[in-house]
Amino acid sequence: MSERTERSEGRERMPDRHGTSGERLDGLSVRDVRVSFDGFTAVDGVSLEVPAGDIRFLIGPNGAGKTTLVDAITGLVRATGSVRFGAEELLGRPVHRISRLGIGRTFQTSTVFEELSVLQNLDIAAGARRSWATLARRRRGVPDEVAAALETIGLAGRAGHLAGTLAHGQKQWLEIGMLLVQDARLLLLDEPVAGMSHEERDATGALLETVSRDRTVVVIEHDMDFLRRFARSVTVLHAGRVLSEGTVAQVQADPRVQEVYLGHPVDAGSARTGREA
Amino acid sequence: MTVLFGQLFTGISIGAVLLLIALGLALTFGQMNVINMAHGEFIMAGAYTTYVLQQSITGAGLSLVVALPVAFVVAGAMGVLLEVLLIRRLYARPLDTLLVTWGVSLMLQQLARDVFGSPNVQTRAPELLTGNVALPGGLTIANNRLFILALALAAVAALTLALRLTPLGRRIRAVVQNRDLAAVSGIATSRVDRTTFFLGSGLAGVAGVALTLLGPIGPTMGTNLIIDAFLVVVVGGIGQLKGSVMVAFALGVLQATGEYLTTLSVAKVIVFVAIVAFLQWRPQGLFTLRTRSLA
Amino acid sequence: MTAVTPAPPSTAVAPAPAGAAPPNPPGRRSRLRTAAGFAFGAALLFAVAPLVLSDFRLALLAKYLCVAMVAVGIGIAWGRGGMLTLGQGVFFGLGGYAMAMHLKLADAGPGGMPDFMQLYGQLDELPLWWRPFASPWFALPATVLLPMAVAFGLGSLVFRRRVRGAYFAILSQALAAAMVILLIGQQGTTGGTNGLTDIKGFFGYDLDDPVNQRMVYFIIAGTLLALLALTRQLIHSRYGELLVAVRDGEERVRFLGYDPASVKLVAYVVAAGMAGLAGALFVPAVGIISPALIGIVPSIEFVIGVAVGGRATLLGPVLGAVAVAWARTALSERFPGTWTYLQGLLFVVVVAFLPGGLASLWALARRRDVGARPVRRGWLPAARRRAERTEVPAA
Amino acid sequence: MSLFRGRRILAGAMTVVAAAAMTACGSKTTDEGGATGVSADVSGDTVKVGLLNSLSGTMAISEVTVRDAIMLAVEEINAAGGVLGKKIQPVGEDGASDWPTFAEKAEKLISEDRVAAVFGCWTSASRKAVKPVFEKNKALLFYPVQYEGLEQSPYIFYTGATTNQQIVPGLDYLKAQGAKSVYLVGSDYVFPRTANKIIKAYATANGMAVLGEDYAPLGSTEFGTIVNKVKSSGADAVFNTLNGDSNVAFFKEYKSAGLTAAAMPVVSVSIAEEEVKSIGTQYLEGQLTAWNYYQTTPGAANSKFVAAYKAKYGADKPTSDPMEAAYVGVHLWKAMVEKAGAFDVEKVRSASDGITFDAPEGLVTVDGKTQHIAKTARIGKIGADGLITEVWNSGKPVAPDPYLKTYPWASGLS
Repeated sequence: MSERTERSEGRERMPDRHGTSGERLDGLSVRDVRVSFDGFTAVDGVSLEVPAGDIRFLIGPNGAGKTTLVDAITGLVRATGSVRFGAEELLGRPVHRISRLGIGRTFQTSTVFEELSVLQNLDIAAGARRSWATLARRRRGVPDEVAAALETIGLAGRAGHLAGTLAHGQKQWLEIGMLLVQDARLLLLDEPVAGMSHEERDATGALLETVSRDRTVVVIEHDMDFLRRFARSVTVLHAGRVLSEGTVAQVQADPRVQEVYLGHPVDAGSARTGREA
Repeated sequence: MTVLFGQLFTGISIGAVLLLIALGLALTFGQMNVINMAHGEFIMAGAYTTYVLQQSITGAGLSLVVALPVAFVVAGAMGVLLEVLLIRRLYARPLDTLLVTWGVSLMLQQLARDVFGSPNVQTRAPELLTGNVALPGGLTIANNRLFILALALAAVAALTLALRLTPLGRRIRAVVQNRDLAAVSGIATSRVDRTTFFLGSGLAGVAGVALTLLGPIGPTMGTNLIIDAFLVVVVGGIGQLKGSVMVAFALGVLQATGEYLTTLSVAKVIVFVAIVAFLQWRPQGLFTLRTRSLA
Repeated sequence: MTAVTPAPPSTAVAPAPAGAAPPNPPGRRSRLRTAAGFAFGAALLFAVAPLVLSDFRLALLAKYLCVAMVAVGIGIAWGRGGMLTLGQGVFFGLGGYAMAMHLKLADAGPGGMPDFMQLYGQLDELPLWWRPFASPWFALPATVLLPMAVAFGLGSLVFRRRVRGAYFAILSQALAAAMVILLIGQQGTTGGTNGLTDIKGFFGYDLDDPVNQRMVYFIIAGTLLALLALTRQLIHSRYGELLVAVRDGEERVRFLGYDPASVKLVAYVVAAGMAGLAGALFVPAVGIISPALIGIVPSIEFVIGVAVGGRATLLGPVLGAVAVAWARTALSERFPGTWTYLQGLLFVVVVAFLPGGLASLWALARRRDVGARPVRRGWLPAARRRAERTEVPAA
Repeated sequence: MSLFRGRRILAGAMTVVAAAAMTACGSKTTDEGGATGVSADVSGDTVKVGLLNSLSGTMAISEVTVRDAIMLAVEEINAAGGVLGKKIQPVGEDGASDWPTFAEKAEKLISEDRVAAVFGCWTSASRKAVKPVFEKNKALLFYPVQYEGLEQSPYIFYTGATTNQQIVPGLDYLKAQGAKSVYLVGSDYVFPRTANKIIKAYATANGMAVLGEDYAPLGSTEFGTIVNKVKSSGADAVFNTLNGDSNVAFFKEYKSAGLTAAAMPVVSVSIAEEEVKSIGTQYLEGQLTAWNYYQTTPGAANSKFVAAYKAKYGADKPTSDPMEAAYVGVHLWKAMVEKAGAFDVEKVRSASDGITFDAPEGLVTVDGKTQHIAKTARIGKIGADGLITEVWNSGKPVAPDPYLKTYPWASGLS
């Protein structure tokens, strides 16, 4: 306990930007992952490698298993196969343990704590390793990594506002900010720009590029324009399997992708309500 | 051996009672997420309906037959009134429905006391239902228990068919599964809510009629039943009739076995412990609608 | 992270660091208000109440304040942590029985047995599990630790399996029912339905003496204020913020690397401890503890007080509990025939139409700053609404 | 900073106050005569009495009718000029079927309303809860219900039967009818468990076999298993100490199982006319009860009581033993006060011995030593009309013996 206390207290004083510089950069390795619900196989033997520092986009039509795959990686649903981040096997661990290995995710609907302020949101995200003794005390001042994240996501001016009063885009950024202070080294973002304006999309893209300097990023996204501008690599899922993988250009040129995917160009809209959503 | 078969049937008949009182809740709680503590008082309303009808219809058999649909409508109407006046405002906060309806149940109990008097009232059962069927080996099966078992199963069957086959049932299921989508698809969700609540409360009324064959008819009769009914639905799994059915009979047989081997008090505790243990194993109940949702 | 250490109360008076004014934690004015509030409360409880109330009414107030202590705990577990616990009577009862067992043994004198055991149990000697309670060094800590231990046991099972919302509420209710049946069944050693009654002394002081009754009142009032101070610290600590986060988005907190089960467990255990303490102090104040105080109905009544007062505020539960208990007494004295209508109506109107409780009237009247919570219209945040509606997450 | 110090000082001050309160001259338990009673307020031309019954909650079923009977007695006495020239002013409180509430209301009646006596309580638990309150304040309670005995409080008058006036006669009757074995069924609380202990001791001494003993949680309405066990036991009779709602469910189950009063009679000690009415004669005809009073009990006093009760509350309202005992209690109190010539509790108590009253149940006499009353035991059979007719009585009033000291077989019980 005392050792932990020191570490966490020490972390708060660390001058580094997000408290992550200097730590190693890991890649994600998914091998033959399968998820089934009551006989329905949502993810059917997916294997993919995301190298360290990549911005990987996961695309695919509705029901392709994108979100379920992320659920499996983060421990929300049970899966077979193997998921490694760096040297650590993730499958079989509880959600919060996986999170503590440096895996962070966002959700399609923003899930910030609306009744808490922006600052409190970030402070909570930063504190998973805090000791109970620290938790029992009040927060005095702003931890450095929280201050840095506030800058990065551009919400420094709204630190004291209730998260529930933020605009939609700002909530998404706050979520990304929470991943930053959480010390996530792998960011799994589920439709981060859905419902955003053009300006907000650009800002989000820029944010992703900043973030990916010392992190690995996986994005589920339907927005093709956003994908073309910011993806470094793309994996296409279809019916629970990997259909195609490569750079944006390679994937776009793949006839199989055109067949199953481009035939359904307006997926993004209907995705909000279906099971996959 | 006779005793064992007798106990098995006792267990099944306890299960039938549990099922009957829980069936309405499986709709209002299971499908709508409303924790209606006044459900017990709707059962009471059904029982008092039988009593009132017997004041004018003298034939015990006839009055029972008439009471079933009348109690369904009476309790259902009370349910609709409750839905319109209060519960409609509370769909966003299901746990608060528990507190509000508890207040309502207090008032309904007092109302029963003022209208019908504090003491229990009596109803006459048709002679046929106070007898029993003798089986070989000295085993007897009480007719009223058989009647309740049949009634419970008929209610389940009717409800299942109604949900599966009628347009109303489809609408109810659509609203349960995705309220917003149902609304944009042109379903008047508030009317569906009201109808569901009518059905659920009406079933409580039917249960009340049946219970006059077994137990007391008085202002506090509902409070004794409500927790058992909720446990059945919780353990059965929300949104699933078949869960409630299986759990009602399982708990009935467990209780009867416990009662036989130990005492009634210990059996009750055994049932509670079993339920806690079961929820450890399946926190969402026996059957669950698997959905992917956050938080 | 999984270790469970409740907030040490000593930190309640830790000095604020100079400089670095954080945007959120209570500032000077709020601290002034708090100090003034505590002073006002203390003056009311310690000076005004004993002066204006008759012995009988003061004893009633003592009883209400015990209920208020339970309410403070429920405020933490339910208002802040989202766990609607309908079984607080169990913890209240454990504390009460532990205290009553000790006092009965003390009344009986060394080597003596409580009167009812000979009458109903025909026991020749004290049952084994009663014996430790002869010592105040065991019995007094047990009044708090026993409920906390039970809450810990149950909570660690239940929260880890993510039983929550209505499931948790109904399960805790079943617990209360089971506890009552168990107590009644063991009449020879627990007093059955009668419970433990006719308690004459409190650590050597004669409870029939009005002066001593007043002393009990002061102890209760002091304990309540101390619990409020502790709760205030808890709410404003990082843990308090985390608890609200768990309430509004348990899964999200899990993805941040916390174990929400432990977070909830702490609040649940603290609430149980408070209920136990309240039960223990209820015994000398009222002179009885019985299964009737433990079951489903009293457990719901505890919660109703909290709902009426304002579940997520610090003082709401206290005021609500006292108001409901007082209304119960006053209404039943004034309208013995019809008071249940009025009581039911009170619950319905407040919970349905004033979800923030009576405290929200106060807050509406004078818009408070951001730190405080349930002020806005709609009151329940969207995330919470989702959390309550969606009872079935994929396991 | 200074504010925090301020709070610390405040906390200190609170501690001091509390400590001062603790040491402030309260009497220790070892001191003699610490508390003194509150005397009744009899200054005006009325005297207040307290009525403490459950008007809400599960016990309201039974207790409301007791309240009615008390009110009838109060009105009769007032119409006849009151007590010592003062009209009785009843102060009613609702015990709400909750024992601590009973204690609270008792305290209120005594110390706020300063009543001269309190009439009420039904369950043993409520009596146990208020007993310390009456003893502390040296105030009087008249308790109207048959109970499990083993109690003798100087501040309670027990106007219902104790065990030797109800249970023992019931057993005597069964024995005389040739019953060789009994099955015991009761609710899970103090009265049935104590009663069954007495029954078992009696059975052992009288060569009767007890074939089984089952308890149902209070309010339980599921009797399939118990009736199953009773039936397969083949006992000659059932002794029933179930309470309230459970009786309804038990008798419905009993009949459905094909058990009859002729083949296996049930002797009940908690089923009076009111309960018969709520269960239905369909299920009860021919079953036995043990009480001291029935609506059909002969005598002018009873005819008058029944007529007055029906005139006031309705022709369809039956009278029953607890109601009668409550009614008698008020009249006995009046007689005691008038004999003592004062409302003072101690004077009333010392005047109580030997007071008689021509009650609906027959002549009753107060035993000053135990503060119980001598009553005639009566076994009745439930008829098709819902009334209970006497099939046996003890011939003369049975002297109360709450600790069963005069029964050798009961020596191990208390």
